[in-house]
Amino acid sequence: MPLWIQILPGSDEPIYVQVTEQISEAIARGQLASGDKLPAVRKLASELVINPNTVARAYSRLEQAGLVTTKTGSGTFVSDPKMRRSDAADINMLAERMDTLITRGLNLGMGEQDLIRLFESRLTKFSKKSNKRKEEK
Amino acid sequence: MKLKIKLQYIATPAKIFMAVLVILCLLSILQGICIEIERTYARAKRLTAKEKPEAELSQEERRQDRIRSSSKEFLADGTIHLISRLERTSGQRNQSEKVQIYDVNDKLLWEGPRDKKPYEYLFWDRQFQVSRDAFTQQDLKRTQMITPGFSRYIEIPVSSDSKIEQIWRYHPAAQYFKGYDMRGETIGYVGSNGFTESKSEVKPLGEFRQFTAWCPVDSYNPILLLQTQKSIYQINFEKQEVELIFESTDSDIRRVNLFAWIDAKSDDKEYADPNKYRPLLHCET
Amino acid sequence: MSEIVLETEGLTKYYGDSLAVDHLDLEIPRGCICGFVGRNGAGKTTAIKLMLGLLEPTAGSSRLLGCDSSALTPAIRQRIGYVTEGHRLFRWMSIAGLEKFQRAFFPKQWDDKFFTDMIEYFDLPKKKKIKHLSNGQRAQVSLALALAPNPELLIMDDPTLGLDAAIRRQFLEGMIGLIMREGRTVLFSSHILGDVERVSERIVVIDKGILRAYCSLEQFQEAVKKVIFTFADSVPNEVNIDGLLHCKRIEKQLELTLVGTDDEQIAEWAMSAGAENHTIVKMNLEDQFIEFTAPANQKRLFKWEER
Amino acid sequence: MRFSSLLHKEFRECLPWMLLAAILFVAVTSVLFQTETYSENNSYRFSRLSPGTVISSYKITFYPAMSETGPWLFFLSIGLGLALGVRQFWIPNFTGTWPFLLHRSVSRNTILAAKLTAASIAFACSIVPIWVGIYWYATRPEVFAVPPTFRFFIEGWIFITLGLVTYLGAGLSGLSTAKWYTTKIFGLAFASLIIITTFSQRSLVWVLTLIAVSAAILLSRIFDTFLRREF
Repeated sequence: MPLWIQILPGSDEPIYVQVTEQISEAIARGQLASGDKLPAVRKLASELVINPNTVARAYSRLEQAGLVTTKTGSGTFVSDPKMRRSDAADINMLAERMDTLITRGLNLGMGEQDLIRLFESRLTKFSKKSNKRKEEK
Repeated sequence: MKLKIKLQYIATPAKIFMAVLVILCLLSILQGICIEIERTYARAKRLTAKEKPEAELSQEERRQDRIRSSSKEFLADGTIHLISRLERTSGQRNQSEKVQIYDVNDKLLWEGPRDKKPYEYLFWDRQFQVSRDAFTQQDLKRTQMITPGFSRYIEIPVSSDSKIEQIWRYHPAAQYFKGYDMRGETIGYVGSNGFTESKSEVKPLGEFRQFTAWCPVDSYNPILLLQTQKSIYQINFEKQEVELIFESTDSDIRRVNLFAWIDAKSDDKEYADPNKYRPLLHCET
Repeated sequence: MSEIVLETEGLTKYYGDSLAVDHLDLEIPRGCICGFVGRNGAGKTTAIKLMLGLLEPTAGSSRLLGCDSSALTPAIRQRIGYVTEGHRLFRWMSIAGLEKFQRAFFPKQWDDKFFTDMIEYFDLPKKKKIKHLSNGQRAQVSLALALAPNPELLIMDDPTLGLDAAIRRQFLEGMIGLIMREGRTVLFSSHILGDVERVSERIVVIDKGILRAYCSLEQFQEAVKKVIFTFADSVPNEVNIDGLLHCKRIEKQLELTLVGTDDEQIAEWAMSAGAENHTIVKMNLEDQFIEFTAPANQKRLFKWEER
Repeated sequence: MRFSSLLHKEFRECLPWMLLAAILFVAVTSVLFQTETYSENNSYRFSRLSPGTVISSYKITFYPAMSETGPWLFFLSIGLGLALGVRQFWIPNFTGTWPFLLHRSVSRNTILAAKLTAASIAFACSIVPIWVGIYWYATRPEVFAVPPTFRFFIEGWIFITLGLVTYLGAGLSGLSTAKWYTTKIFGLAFASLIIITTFSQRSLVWVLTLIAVSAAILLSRIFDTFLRREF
């Protein structure tokens, strides 16, 4: 089972955010390649024991972010990365998020090099998995 | 929902009725308790009051008291005598107790035991009291009351020397007697037309007023004197005889007094012989 | 906006002098799971009993599937499932007996296979008597009985109270399973906010008989938030901001719990109050609920109409 | 279908009490039959009159044969009535099964009617046939010297109907949500009032009318309370 989503009720994040983030992470990690079909809303809902509307909301968020596309009648698919639009605002937000991480790292007493190394090692994790899946295919 | 609305027209009065009835009942119980407490209290008070020594009476007061408590009797010519008891004994009037007889001018005429008095007084009707042993309409009603052990029946057993052989049961609604032997078989009916074998022939005795039953001295079997609205029957179950001994043609019988020989036999053995003695019947219409 | 299946209008219930439900106004559309939350004694059970016509409202009215609650016809009742508080079933009946009893009242809709499968899935022997079942098993039977007739509207009164996580999950699965069918609606009251968060789309918050919030879960989660303001010198004595629930002063910091106040308003207020900076802290549903229904925060109603 | 399902449920709840009453009644009456019919010629009940006496009324008035069953019939019937009333209208308050029962696809009338029918059946299947049997046995020839009359039979029926009145009274008390010292006792108090009134009455017609009227009053109250009652 390629998709493994864990729901944590009682966390600060609403459930649809949890679903959205976990799916986007899976896409980023390459667990879901472009063209892969996401589980149907109802199926995922009953698997996760959450409201189908929550799943639908998460899917629409993903669609808004351009990560998935819905083809009427056949389902929701992971979209081609090239097709994903990346507007300035999104990139700006990403930068802001990075800022907080860098702040933390610096507070922990890490140097610039340490941070870059850490970033690279994390990044390889994503690309390796992505490559692996591609090879398998 | 319609039922709910319709129902309230019955249920609301029913509720009020129930509430009123229950509250009244509770009140009456409460009242009964209060009265009983009051009575007990009053009795206790009376008892303590009685303990007080009786006040000494003056001569005149004692005389007045005697006149007041004496019985007033009439001679045949209308003269009134006042008879007062010498000793104040409680209870029934004793024939041998000492009495004083005065005239209206308070002059002592005679003194001695009551049964030896030299005067013959007029008898009064009130002495013909209804026999205590008579079975009246009231008694009959009482037997028909519903109790946890059911209502009762009037059943007159007829027995030989050793054991009961027949039972005659009075049926108040049908106004006749029905006889059974000891195996539960019907042996006949008793109505105004005497003993009959079948139910269709029996005629009702009439509306029950009272009866008196007695066993002659040599028999276990009762003779029944039954008074209805207009007639008096004498029924002998052993001999299976019904005798109409009196019938009032126009007015209802108001009162019947029987002087059964039980009253006499204590005094005189001679009366106890049923051949010589017949009960005295006093009948008022 | 879809059809309204459950509607209450100024629903009020007094028990003698004490107010149990105060002017409850609800409109639950078809096809959603609605979580009904409130603290103990908030009036959830009373409200549910009023909706089902088991209690007579002091004022106001409620309608289920378009039929007045106080006059629910047998035909309407047949379309409504009800799981009673504490799963009180006839103790002397066996599961099979109870099945037979319940089935008689839903002659057309009763899903025999569903019930049998469910009882088998729960591993309950059908011949066992209710009085010999544990709390959880009784709840499972109760759930199966309520779901097997495939009700259009399922009302459950605190169905997961005192049950373990596994059985609670079964209840949630049951609800999800039901809601997947076309046009089914669920209203369930619960103390466990995790469950509510998981399955419900809408949330009704009731406190001391008063409706405090009725909106989608997401809106509620977004609306209740905590903001920490830091001041240079001293914290202002008076806090005057819309939707204030709770206010806490810690030295130079001011911690406000707000509801329905948007970020711009917060920023404006921070400016006007002279705060150095402010951080918006996310809260989980449980904290939000606790803050929201804290005794000090008796505010009338926060309701967000669906736009 | 729905009614019979309700009826089945109610009847099953009444069954233990019904059986208990029936078994007790059978046991008691069989013992009584043994002792009552033991005497050789059935004359034990009649005191032989002695010669030379005037017969006073107490010497010739008798309770009918099998009169010892009377108190048993009465108390069993009252007991059964109480038990059924409590079972049907009080116990659900404690076990909390009212909401489950009431959320049926039938009207409340039907639910109540099922309860009342079940109780009537419980009476009709336990005490009534035994009573009919006793009467049938007692009126058979050669069992008792003087077989009981039809009145005796009707009086037994009065005791049975008093049991039903008690059932209704207990039911009404059980349904009432009032406090004990207010109107809650009225159902039971009214029933006991009727029982007290019945005894020491003479006319069977009057007593039966009284019972019928009081039963109708209680019935209307029960229906009214049940339809309005909040559960």
